Amino acid sequence: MNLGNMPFVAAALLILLGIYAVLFKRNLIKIVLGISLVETGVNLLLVTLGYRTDGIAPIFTLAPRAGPMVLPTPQALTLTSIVIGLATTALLLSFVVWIHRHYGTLDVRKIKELRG
Amino acid sequence: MKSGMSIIVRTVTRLVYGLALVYGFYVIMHGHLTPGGGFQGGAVVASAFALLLVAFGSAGIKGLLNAHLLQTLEELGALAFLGLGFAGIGTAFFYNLLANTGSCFGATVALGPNVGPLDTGGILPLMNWAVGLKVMTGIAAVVLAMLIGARQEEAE
Amino acid sequence: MNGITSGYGAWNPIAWTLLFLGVLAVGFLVRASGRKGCKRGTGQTKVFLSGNEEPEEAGSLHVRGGHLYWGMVEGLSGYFRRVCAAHTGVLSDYAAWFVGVLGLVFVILVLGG
Amino acid sequence: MTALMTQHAPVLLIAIPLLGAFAVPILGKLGRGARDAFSGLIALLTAALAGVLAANVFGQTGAASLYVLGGQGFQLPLPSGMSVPVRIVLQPDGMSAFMTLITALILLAAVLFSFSYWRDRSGGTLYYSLLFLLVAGVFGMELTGDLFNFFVFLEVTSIAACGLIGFRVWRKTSQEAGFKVMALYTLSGLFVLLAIGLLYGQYGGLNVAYVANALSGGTLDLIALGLLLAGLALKAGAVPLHMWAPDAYGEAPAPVSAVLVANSQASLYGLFRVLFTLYGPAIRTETAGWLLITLALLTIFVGVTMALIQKDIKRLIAYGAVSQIGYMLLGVGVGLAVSVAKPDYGFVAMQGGIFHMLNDAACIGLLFLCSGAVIRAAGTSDLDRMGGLAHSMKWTGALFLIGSFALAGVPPFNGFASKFLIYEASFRLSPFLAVVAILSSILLLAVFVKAFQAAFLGAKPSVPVRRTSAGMMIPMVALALVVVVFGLFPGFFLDRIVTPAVNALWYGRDAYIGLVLGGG
Repeated sequence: MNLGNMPFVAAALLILLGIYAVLFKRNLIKIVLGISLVETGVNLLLVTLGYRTDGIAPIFTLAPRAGPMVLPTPQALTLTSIVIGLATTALLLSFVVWIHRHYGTLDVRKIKELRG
Repeated sequence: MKSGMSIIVRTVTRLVYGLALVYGFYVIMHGHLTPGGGFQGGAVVASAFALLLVAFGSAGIKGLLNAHLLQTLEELGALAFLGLGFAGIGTAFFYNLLANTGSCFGATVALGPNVGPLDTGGILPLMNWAVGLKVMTGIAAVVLAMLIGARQEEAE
Repeated sequence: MNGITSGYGAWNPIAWTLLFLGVLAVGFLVRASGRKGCKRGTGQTKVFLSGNEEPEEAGSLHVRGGHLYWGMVEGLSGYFRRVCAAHTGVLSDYAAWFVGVLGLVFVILVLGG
Repeated sequence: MTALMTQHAPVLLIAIPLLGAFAVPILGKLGRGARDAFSGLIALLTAALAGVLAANVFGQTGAASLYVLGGQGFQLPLPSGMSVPVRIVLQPDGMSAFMTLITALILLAAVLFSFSYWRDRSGGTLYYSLLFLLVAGVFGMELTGDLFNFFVFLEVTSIAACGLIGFRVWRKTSQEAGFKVMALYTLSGLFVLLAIGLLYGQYGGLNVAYVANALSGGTLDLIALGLLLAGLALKAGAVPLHMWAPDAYGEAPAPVSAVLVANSQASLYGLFRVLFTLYGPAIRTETAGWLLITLALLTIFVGVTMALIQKDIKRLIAYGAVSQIGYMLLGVGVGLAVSVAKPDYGFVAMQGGIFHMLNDAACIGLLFLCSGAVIRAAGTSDLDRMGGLAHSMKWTGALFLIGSFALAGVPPFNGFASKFLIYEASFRLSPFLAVVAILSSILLLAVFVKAFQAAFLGAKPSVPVRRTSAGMMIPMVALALVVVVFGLFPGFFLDRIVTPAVNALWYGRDAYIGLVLGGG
């Protein structure tokens, strides 16, 4: 097995683990963690896409040598996606705080006043 | 929780938080040259704020920074960013008005590996500052709000 | 100008509205030609409730929203029971639907080109 | 000023609502009057910009144009001469301009309605700020020509929408709805990002035109298409991914529910853009088209039947809105399924589906605003506990009736005009489709007869009701006028704005790509 593919395998595993947590965990905070895991997996995939063998960091300042650099675009994407992830996670967690205050539980199967 | 945490934590916090602030501002300032920028630097600054909040409790910080002030500063940061976008509208939105003009942050960037003069980038450093202001106050407001929420939870 | 055609049929709202108004006018003409001998305040203008007495309190005559289409919902109860059972209100189930549909779409797209 | 607006209309459409979102909290400190006046100004300016953009685009029969952010003289190449499309571009064409018109119409109605609706409630400042943020995101989705920016704007709308659903933290159910909707939105957004990552990994570009040109239709492309399709279908609210929609529409304040419909339609727009412009002939369109048709039939039927048994007026309208998404999917799905042979009825189906987006936004917006007035008057949203509102709210009742008739496709209102095209064209593909569509329309009429009967008819309520104020009446009447005028003169609007929008999707792929890459 080519070790260069390991980051892709890790990304897929992270995404699958995250989906597992969202589907089968009952605690709301664990569900939020699952969503974060999916996000981490996608971010890992994006960063990996920009990797080039023997590339250096795409910074001209104090670059060790002139040569191939890794692509900066996926890194910018990942950064943006992390920022968005921060905002969504913060929003989800504040919903969790208020749900706990109103419902007195964090069990996803008991929070179903809206249905049908 | 009101009086903060143990004396060890408080002493370490006193030593570290200034360093964290300086590092955060460094990251914002060099955003157009090195990895980092407004968001990352702002997050570091906000982490210094969170450190203070955790170590000393809200009593030690509330007079200094309150949600109202943080919110206003956040809006100002966002407006500054948007304003910098509007500044270039004579050509196109977000047009880099100052780059290579020789004025503020207007030095020409040399091609190839170089030491990275700070005086380059045009409106990019200014945007970094705007974003940095927005992010440091925004995250601080979130931390403050969540801590107050947790405090109320404990009190109940 | 105001009409549309689908290449199969045509729809002209102005003509339709004029026709509708014309039919409405004919309806009123028919109604106007009826007998004028209606006596107010007698049994002729009383509400007829299948021979039942008119209840004193008028408000109880209003059929509440939940009672409407009772027969239809009852007739289709097998369908409604299944559909409502799918709307559990649990987030995990909704996410499961999403993942399931995703899988199905993968299969259909990859097999069907 | 006019020239500036014409030239920069695409970016100003995003920047002006953003300005509103950031400046409203500061103006809110000056007092309610300043805040409301500023919000109205921003909404008016946005509507004017959408009008300018539409006049511009439709003046050129819907051809795409390019706006390069930060570019000198709108040149795509970088100053260094590099010409791979890495710049951030906005690429409005007929379809985008059509969508911005819808969004601007709904925004204007919602903001006007909010002035009186929000008069005696707290939290107004946060509300306007989030509303403008949401609309900025929606405009961004509709105008961008860049895959990653599409994702960013998608997430902006998600966050702002869920903020609007859940900002009334004292309401138990609104917190529940906010959490569920946010979790599903985030999940779907992440799958969209995953698809964009897969496309980037293969083709090394994020520009829609660039990727569309390079797309080969391999297995990985199909997987990316599946992710995009499912993710965007969830945000659009297609059955069986619709479960969040009634929660969201039902728990948000009434004017926000109307804007949330515009948000769903923006996702639908994204779906159409992906299928027609990004993928187009690179995949077998029959498969994707029939997939859309299947989703559409499910959406139409399940949406209507679920609406029939609702006891809450806003959830009832919400399920009605879900079923209308199905009609748009049906029209465009029929068009997509036959988009290789391009028979005439395919084009007619597309016209019907796209025209229905505008009609649906106007009717559903009107109905949600009416429901806001009804809830305010009755003090409850439970249909079982209201009645007799027509005694004191005749005009609201009449407007509600107009909205319901139009939504159910009763002639001569606008819903019939677009549904007529959908019925006729889908009948040509398969009579079964038209039968389901017509049957569901009849059921939808029954649904709204129920809502009207429960809310407005019956004996006069014993407690005095709060009448609809003039400030709330104006946007409702304006939307009703749109409904009636579009119903009476469908041919005019079909030729002027719908056909260019359909052309942009149906024929415009090569021009869209050629605009960025040069040549054709």
